[in-house]
Amino acid sequence: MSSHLFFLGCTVPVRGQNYELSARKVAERLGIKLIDEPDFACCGFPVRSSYEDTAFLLAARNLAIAEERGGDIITLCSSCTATLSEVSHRLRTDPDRLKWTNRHLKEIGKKIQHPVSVKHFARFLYDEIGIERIKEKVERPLTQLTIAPHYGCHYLKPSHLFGEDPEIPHTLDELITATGARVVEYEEKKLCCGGAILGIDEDVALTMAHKKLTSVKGEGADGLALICPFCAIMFDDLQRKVDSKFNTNFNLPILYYPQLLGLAFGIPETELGFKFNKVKAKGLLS
Amino acid sequence: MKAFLCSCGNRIPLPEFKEEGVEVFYHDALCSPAGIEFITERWRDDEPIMIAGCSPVVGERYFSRFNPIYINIREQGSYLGHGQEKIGDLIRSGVAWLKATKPIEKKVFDVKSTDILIIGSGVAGLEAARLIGRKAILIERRPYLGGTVADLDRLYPEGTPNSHTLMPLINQVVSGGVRFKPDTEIVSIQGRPGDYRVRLRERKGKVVRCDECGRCLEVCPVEVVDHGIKRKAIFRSPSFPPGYLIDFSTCDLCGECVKVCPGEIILDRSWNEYELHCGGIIVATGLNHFDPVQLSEFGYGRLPNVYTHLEFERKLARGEIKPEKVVIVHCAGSRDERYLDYCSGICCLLGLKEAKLIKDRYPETEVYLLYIDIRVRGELEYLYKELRNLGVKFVGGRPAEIIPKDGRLMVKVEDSLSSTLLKIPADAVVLSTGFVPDKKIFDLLPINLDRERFPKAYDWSELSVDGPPHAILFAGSAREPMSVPDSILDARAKAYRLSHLLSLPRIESHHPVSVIDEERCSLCSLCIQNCPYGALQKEEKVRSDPAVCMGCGVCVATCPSGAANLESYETGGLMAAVESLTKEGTILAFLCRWSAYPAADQAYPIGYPESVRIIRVPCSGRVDPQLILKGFELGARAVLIGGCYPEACHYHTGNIKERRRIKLLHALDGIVDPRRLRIEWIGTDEAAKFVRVVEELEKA
Amino acid sequence: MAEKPKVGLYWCASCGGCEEAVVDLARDILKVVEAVDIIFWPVAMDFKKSDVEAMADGSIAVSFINGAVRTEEQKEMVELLRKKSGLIVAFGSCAHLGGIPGLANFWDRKTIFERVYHTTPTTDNPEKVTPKTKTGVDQYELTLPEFFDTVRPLNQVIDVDYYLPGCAPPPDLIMNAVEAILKGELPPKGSVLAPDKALCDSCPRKDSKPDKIKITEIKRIHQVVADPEKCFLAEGIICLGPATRSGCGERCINANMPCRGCFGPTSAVVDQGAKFLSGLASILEAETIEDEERLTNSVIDPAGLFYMYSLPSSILRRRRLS
Amino acid sequence: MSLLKEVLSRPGGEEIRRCFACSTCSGSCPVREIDGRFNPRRIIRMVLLDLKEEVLKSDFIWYCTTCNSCQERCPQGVRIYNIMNILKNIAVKEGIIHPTFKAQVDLVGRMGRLYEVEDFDNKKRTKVDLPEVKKVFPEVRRLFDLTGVRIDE
Repeated sequence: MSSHLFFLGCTVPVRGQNYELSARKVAERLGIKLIDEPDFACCGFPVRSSYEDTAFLLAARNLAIAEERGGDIITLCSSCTATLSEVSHRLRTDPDRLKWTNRHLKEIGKKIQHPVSVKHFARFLYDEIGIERIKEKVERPLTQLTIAPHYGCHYLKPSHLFGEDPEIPHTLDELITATGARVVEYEEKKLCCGGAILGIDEDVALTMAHKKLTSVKGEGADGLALICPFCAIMFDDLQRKVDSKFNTNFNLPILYYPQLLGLAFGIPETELGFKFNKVKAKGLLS
Repeated sequence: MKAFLCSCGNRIPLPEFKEEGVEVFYHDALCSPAGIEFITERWRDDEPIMIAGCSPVVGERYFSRFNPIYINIREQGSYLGHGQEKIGDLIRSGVAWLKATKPIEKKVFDVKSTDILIIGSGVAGLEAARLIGRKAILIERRPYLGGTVADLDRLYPEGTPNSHTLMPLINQVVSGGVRFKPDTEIVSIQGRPGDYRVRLRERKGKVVRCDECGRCLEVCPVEVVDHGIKRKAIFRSPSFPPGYLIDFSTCDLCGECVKVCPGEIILDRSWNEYELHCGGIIVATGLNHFDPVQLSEFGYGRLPNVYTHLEFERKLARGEIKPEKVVIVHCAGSRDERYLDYCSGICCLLGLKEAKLIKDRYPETEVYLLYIDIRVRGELEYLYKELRNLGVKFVGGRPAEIIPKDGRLMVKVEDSLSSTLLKIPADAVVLSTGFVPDKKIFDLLPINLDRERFPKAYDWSELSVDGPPHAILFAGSAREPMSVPDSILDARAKAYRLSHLLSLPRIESHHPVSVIDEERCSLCSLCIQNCPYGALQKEEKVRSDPAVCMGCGVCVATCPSGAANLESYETGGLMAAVESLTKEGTILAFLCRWSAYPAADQAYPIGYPESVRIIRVPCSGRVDPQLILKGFELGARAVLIGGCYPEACHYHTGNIKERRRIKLLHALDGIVDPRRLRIEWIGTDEAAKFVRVVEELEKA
Repeated sequence: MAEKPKVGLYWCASCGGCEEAVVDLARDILKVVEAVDIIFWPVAMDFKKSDVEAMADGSIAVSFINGAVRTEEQKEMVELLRKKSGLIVAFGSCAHLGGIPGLANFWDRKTIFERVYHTTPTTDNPEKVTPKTKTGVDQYELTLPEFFDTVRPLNQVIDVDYYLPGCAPPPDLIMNAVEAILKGELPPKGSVLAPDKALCDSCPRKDSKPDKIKITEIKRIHQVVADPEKCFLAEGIICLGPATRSGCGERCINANMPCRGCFGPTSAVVDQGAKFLSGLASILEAETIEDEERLTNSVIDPAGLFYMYSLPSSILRRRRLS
Repeated sequence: MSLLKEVLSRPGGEEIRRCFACSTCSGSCPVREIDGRFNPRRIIRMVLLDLKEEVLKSDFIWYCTTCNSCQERCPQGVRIYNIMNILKNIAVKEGIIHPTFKAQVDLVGRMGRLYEVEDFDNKKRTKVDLPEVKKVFPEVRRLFDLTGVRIDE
């Protein structure tokens, strides 16, 4: 098995330390060795809308670094996952684009020969560790909890890269079930968080978040489990803002899946970064 | 060897022509009764002859039975004002060709069996069997007759109960002496028109004697859902034979039914295999329903109350559902790159029919019909209008998704016409799914149907009228999705065609076909997939079946070892023609007889350079690159291949194959100048295009 | 003891592999030597041109000539041998078809000299010296045979009786030919002394060939690990087997290399390259015209590939040089 | 160049002409559900009709959340998500860029990150036993230069 390089992206190290902390803890419990790579920079996603080629090279640069280190990439952020996966796929299937890329990468002393594979942490857990092995490690099943899964968009789409039907996603559902928690179905399960247009039109973005939160709350969920820092910003960081705009009081804890899993593993909540969660999850933890 | 030169009423200045070993005859009107008599008197059966005179486009009407080599010295000579020298060259090329050719063999296939096998007992198969009567052998995969129609409630557009059509058909078939074999499948088919050997297998198990007491039904433990309707593995026949029947695909052979049956039941899932001899085959296997489970955003198979149209119709008829609000979704799977990239043709009408069935039974039920385009033709438009008047809500859009909500379904769709997003709550969603062909039968037929689609008539040879007659014909929805009336009409045509064909003692044809020299063939097989008719088959040797070959010659141009040839268009003959026509500066044009050649025929009022020399080929795909390179070697300024437009090739894809050859020739970088070797699509009436192209080549 | 038939062997423009092929007869060569008298074989024994000139016309029973004709000297020698020999056998691909040296016909003498004597990176020739047929050195005149503009197979220079194909001809075909000549059981003049079916007929992989071959992507032999059991074409690797005469013993195929056509076409084919091109074009499987373009363009150096051994004997016109 | 031609010439834009306006995309779009001005079907139709000004100058091309629902469901394989990106790229090329995107580009260009990492952040990380992260990546800046993208300081 090749080594796993840990790709944090831009948002996680600054605004998703709870995600990072809990993921590292959970990985440790499961015996997954995540290697830090300080040279990984932005995946390219934020530039894609404006300068596709530049964004492509940004992604390629990260892939080149991983190739040089001889590892594959494990990501936390779903946008990073999709961006890096798309670029890796294109480089594997389009020799012209590969040539073009290498021509540019040469200028920064880098090169791609065999684009590395990229996997989201949650998909890695599902595919490589497996639900059964995860269940074996559960020490404190969260049977009291009812959790709504939020997959987000880039974890599932483009689906040809990930192989999971985005119309009936199931991996996160199963991962949550493995912790002993009950999964709740809700109408807006597939709805996007709106994060990508937060800076374009906050009203629309918050309306989307509101819709999601309403739907989740309506099914009586104790919390929402997710796997992308962008989505967390929308639902956790901005929940107060949603509340004030729509005159609601959701008070819905938003948990990164590794936090949930960490709890089930019996890891103390202090080690799982719960203090960084904006909506306090006190009620859940007792 | 004989050459007939015609002056066309002294409109063609015939040169004095002599050639060793060739008898030359002059005439001034070979197409007159006297002229035809003139040839007949001098023509020995099957002897190759040359006729020089008018264009074969004209001449073929009179001289087809002689199968001559035509040399056109009128439209390509005197009409253009081109001189004696060119006319002389043309005649010389014809004679050189004649010398290199062999007589066309006359093909005779004895009709060894006049029985007609009909595969499938839907309305098309039944109608064909009804007309053919005692000569018909009707096989059916299921244990009862009727095909798809037996599963339906009503027929569109009038909403007639299916029994109106099915019962009289079955009555006449059964009483008319048709041999009917239920629970039977095809294993293999071999042979040719008038003489097919078909291996069949028949299920050994069956209900031998049934009193219709129904006791078996009570004890059968196996429950099956058959297109939305629950039944047991043993069930009451919806058509014929009557009584109770066993569905062996689900029966678990527990034997409970045998214990209670006062009659006789044999429980045996195994097959009895045997051979059958017949002269012709009608494929009436109908259609398969596209399985919409794949369309996961529509939730079929996952959400309750999402049905296919067939399931819905059956449940509605039996009163199992009484919805207050129904959404009918068109193009479920059809016109979708991911699934069926074609229009299934009849599903619009099926969707409309379902709407009508609902409105007939429950006028208060609210019906939404979601469509991309409504495709109904002819007078059936009235149904569409009637449904609008009945208050069906037509929404111009395809749903984004169907999700469960508040115990019902919710269909999310944008009506593109009003740009409104609708979220329609519904008790039932009906998917008007598309249809897929029964590919299994394609693989068993000795013809090439190398695709996932229905075998439209023009996809292979059924429509061709210039080749040998075909005796494997598709009828009804096996050919393309068809309504019941259309299926019946189609079946009639096919039944009459085959009955007539097999009423002859033998089938004769004398058109040129491909011949494989078995001594030379290395079994490299490159030719096989090029034949759109499946005439080439590899067993011990590669053989071309003269009863199937249409004579395009694509295999001949393909064969890398020179083992394939086409009667009267042998490589030797064409090469000889190239050699006698090509000089320094010649524009050599190989023109397809169906399009570019007739186009050139009409170009004389415009006129074109005398350097243009035309060789007529059956298909542009017959043009062997050796002929092209030979032309260049002999000093041709340019070579033109004229073919039919893509999709319009008389032999399906001969022109495309040729285009690929030309592309590879162009890729011989610096050796073949792309400006001097062109392949052009020239339609039958595009004389002006032909002239433009040759003039460009003249300047190239 | 009756006089043994006289046999000559000569080498024109070729690599020497054909001479090697004679040696490859191994023990069988003793049989040959026993049956015939080798009176001319410059590569192995010391003969002079004058020895041949001294012979009576037609006194050599058979001359085996390998290599294409590229220079004036070769032309003179083969013409001389023609005069002195009863039978001429073109031995090997180069004499038969032009062979690998024949690929030079994509260029002409001027271009070749320019490249070889002036522009190759390792050439240091500031005075731009190129070979001349006559060079004056002091009072002497040195001569070189003329280097022709065009490489020709043997039958474009002299009348050839038989052809032994192959690069190089395999020992069994050579022995068959020798035995046939000794017994006087020869096929019609002009025959190629090998089976007249294409290689697929005897290919050890023929059972793996599907009835319908479709190529959606052309692969080159260095890009893939070719399945040692499977028909090359079925794998998308270009193999000239369908357009090439059999009889070679499938040496390349057994070494997991596709056929490159050294045995030339069957007797029913005029132009091996054109025929292979045609066959290949018809098994390309492209859905769209772009696909078709991509596929046809993905054949690297098609002229050099399809005509690797047969360019001088093909009907392909020479590259037009600007 | 015409807008349609430009879209067709870019990877992901080739299939735009397959659109038969079935509205699967607009029914699937979460933004369109909230603000009807953003409608992928309409935008695609407008591109097909080559309404360059109307498309590029409209606010709504910036509204795509890149959720990809439309593209996954499109029955004709039109790559709507890619097309929306192409349109934004073309707009940028024409000198029209949304300030938010501009700010993101400048940040990533300068730092190699979407969020500036201060010493404070790294301290905060070490406090909870997380490794420090790099603050600036000059290589990224170089890639911007190589592709001719100007960064405002």
